Amino acid sequence: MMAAVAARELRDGEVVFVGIGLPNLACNLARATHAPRLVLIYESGAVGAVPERLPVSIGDPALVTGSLMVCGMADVFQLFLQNGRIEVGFLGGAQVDRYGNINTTVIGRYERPTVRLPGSGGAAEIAIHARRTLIVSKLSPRAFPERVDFVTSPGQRVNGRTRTELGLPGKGPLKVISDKAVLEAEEGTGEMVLAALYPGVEAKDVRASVGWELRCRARLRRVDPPTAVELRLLREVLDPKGLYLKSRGDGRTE
Amino acid sequence: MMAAVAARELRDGEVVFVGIGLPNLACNLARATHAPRLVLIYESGAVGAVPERLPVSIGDPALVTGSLMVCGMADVFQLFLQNGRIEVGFLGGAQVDRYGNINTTVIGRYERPTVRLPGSGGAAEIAIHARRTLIVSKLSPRAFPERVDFVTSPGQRVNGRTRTELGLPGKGPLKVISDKAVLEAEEGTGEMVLAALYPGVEAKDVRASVGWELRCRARLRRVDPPTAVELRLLREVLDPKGLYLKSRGDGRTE
Amino acid sequence: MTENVSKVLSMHDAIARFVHDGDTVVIEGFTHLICFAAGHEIIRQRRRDLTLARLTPDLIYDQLIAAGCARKLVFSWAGNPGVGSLHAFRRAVEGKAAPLEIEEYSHFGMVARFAAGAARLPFWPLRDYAGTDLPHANARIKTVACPYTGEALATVPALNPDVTIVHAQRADAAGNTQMWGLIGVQREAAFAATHVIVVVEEIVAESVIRSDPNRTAIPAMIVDAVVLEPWGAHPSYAQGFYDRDNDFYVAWEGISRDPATLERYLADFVYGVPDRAAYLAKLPGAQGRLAAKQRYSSRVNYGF
Amino acid sequence: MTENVSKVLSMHDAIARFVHDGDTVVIEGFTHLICFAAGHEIIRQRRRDLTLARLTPDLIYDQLIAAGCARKLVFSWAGNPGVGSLHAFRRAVEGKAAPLEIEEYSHFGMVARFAAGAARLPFWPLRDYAGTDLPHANARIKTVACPYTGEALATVPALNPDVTIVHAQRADAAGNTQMWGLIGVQREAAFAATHVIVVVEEIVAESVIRSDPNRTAIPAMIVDAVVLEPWGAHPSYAQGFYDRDNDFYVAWEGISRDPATLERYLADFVYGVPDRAAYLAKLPGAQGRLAAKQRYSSRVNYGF
Repeated sequence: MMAAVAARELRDGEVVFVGIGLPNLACNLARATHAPRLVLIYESGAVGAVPERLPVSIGDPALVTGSLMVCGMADVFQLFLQNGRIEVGFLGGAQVDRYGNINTTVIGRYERPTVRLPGSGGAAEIAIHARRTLIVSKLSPRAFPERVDFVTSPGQRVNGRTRTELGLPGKGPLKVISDKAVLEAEEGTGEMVLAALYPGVEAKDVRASVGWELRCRARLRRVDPPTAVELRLLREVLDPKGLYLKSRGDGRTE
Repeated sequence: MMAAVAARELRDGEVVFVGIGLPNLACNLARATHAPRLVLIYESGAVGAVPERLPVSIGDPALVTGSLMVCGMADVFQLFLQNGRIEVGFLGGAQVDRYGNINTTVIGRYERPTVRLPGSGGAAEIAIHARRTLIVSKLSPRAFPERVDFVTSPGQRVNGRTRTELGLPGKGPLKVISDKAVLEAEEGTGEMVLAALYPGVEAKDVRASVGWELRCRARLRRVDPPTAVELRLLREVLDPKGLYLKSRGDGRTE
Repeated sequence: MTENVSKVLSMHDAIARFVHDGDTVVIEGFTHLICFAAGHEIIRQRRRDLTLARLTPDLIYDQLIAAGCARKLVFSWAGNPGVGSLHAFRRAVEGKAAPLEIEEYSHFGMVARFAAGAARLPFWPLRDYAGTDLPHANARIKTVACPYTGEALATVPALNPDVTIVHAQRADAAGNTQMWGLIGVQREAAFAATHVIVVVEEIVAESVIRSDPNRTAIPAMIVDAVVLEPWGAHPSYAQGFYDRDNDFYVAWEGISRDPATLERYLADFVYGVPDRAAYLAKLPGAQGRLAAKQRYSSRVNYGF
Repeated sequence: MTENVSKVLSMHDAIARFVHDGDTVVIEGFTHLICFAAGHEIIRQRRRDLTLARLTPDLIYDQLIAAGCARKLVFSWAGNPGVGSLHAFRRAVEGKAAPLEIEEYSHFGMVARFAAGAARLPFWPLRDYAGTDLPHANARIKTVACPYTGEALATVPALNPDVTIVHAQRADAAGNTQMWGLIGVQREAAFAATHVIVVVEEIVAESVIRSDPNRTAIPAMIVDAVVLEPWGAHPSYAQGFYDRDNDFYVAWEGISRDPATLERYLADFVYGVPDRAAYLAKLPGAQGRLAAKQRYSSRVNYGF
């Protein structure tokens, strides 16, 4: 479901900075349906990959063989990301807060964390430079606190300062695609608000899974369930082994 | 003669940033005699070239075919020159002054020159970063003024400031290899002084061809004439058409 | 997966659509892959007030200057490689012809300007210019203090052309471009530009590009037009296709020295021909004389 | 023309000569071409107090940390790609094992540190870190004011390792090195280092290198030692030679979770073997399972 909803967010011909897991699946689903001309770029330097197998890491050799271009990482970050060529970036993380700030660094104090997470990788740069980002993450009060323990990737507002005030080029996280609903960044406040519910989910279920007083859009949308085509592609073609369809889908960076 | 003297300045295995004309000839002569392991780098990005014909420009395709490496010019200047990998650089110019400052930019005022010369190309960077440079130029009062009209490539002292004071990494021009004699930068003062005379040349001839009060080393050396081997290689093998043996040899940069 | 839409245009249409009066135009290529065909089309379409930028103006910018297309020149070495002067340039700068504004750097400075433009940074730091008179001649060469060591480093401002024209050996119809031999600053100049025109010796199937992705220098996503123009770099050259026409570079000394002779050259070989094919038809024997011999690379395996 | 002197050494001798206690050591390679063989030899030779730097510590640095070789880690993403955690690293940082000093950046920050080191500049500017907590966690992330626009840009300091170890597909005996597939920051890391060890799948004739000079990533002049070590990157991979051993990456979760199991792994596969050949002998079937299929690049012509 998350993969199908994420796929629908992508427009044909867009340049997407993609990671492994659900984002990769979503991109391939989009390519197989409405966006055949999507251009996938991996932080590892592969551009226009056509993997013959489901890549298990963003450095998978299958992303290189038959790709359109392979470049060094200085080029990935300077000539593509900082250059402003990336239209969509996918992000995920252990914690996502009210303003879409993401923490993939530590749970607890940085100096002596209770849980040490992998860190930024390229997430900070994607959050700063991609023209827009989509956060893909399952809802839970622990995963969606009022405030993250550490801001690895800036969202719509950090310590009260907007992206414009911070001088961040990209629009930041416009949507959170979760397992229950879609949240959207509210114009002006930049606060993540409930925008659309998945079939069979009620607003209260979503509120109960978020660590802050979640507000709702005036008119709540209902997300269409995955079509038969989407389901067949996902289950039979794109991820027959179910490698990612049950994953947390935040394997964004290597 | 100039080519032979320049060739003798090169040690086996050195990395030389070389231009077209006499410097190129000198390097090939050195490789054919005492320095077979000389590594030639051209500003155009060719490393370890083995040209099948005498290159007419530093961008000659013959410098690419069969070379060890071809890189972009950002690499040439950042990874090789600024990185400090170049041991010897050749320079030439319309004007060379008392301290080895070189002008390849303008004769007269910059805003309204009487003669507009090509400009720096990579000369300024070679003069600044090569561990040592060799100036190859024919002597004449006009070509060797007390002070150049424009400092394109800094020598041992600019407006009284030493290279150390200016923060220049390389040792700068240690020798001027001319058509009559070899001048050397005097330790301490950095002034170019007469160090060695070619066969049949007297100190007064050299003084008469230099625009400042040329001083002499306490003990003047005599340069050995080109050996039969050197002459044969130059005339029959390296430059049979005499393309460069009569040139000004300041085609250093493209 | 690809932008498999064709961006193939004729040279006429590519220049007409992407090069406008007053633009900052870059035709790069260091000795190698200099797109004379594009320069000639710009002259034919009588563009005016252009700011022309490249490291070595070479004969192509000397021709654009002579044709009155240029208002300003940004450069680092203005000569005829291995021959002598660019006389149209010299006449303008020495006050013997219509004036030309100049902005001058060293090669490293120009390379750094393109690098900053390609990375979309406002400046680039380099260890350069101390002791030279270039900063006195060009106020845009400044310094910055290192936040760690405190030392002063030189800086140059980013260069972001309105359009960069890159000549290359091959590309697919969408603009995924591969080049080899001397590559100069072609990649940086392309990534720094608002619009990119790629001119190639041959348009190949996407599968050829995909067989060697590390060879791809410019991705389709930054390319606006792909022009097929065999021999489009003559008298410059294309490694593996044709040699440099050194005789013409030598001849330019005589042609450019006298304004009338230069005018006649432009009348015959630029204004007087509709396109590159007609230009080549006026050079009988050139292709036979300059065609490249075969020296193929060894292959590599991309399998897993 | 070349430095045609051979620099070929055994892995044992290369590590013994160029890696010393207290050194800053970089074994780079982004997923691809990670030289596990060199890491294992460093463990066998019991180097201590090393500062280990790379973007993704990966299993190889988790092993070096577990073996007690590391004093400090400089990194930007410390996880087991697609699997989970690096448990030796986590135990050290979470206070459950001998402490490990860390210096943390994002990928772009680490890339920029190597770029500055390779260009021998003291810093590199980048548009990054605004709004993130990384500068609070790492005081070496600073800002500089653009001399042209006045805007504040982030900076990172140069990283210049004592030794960088690069794994590649092929090199000649002098060290002219060619690689393809994902190249990460291997070139920058090599040019930034005082000493460079190149480890290759095959040593080829100089003529192979010369047949495709644009493919050369690292020139002999910056290389100190060339080590021939087929399968030296396993369980990482070498495009065109062997696939990544994803099963082992998955297995590492179990191995590294329990210190005793990890110790046993090191005893069996690192301390327990004299060299790479013996290591491979303990992995029957791996080579057959992972050997690469053939997908050759199209050739290009370098003639003129």
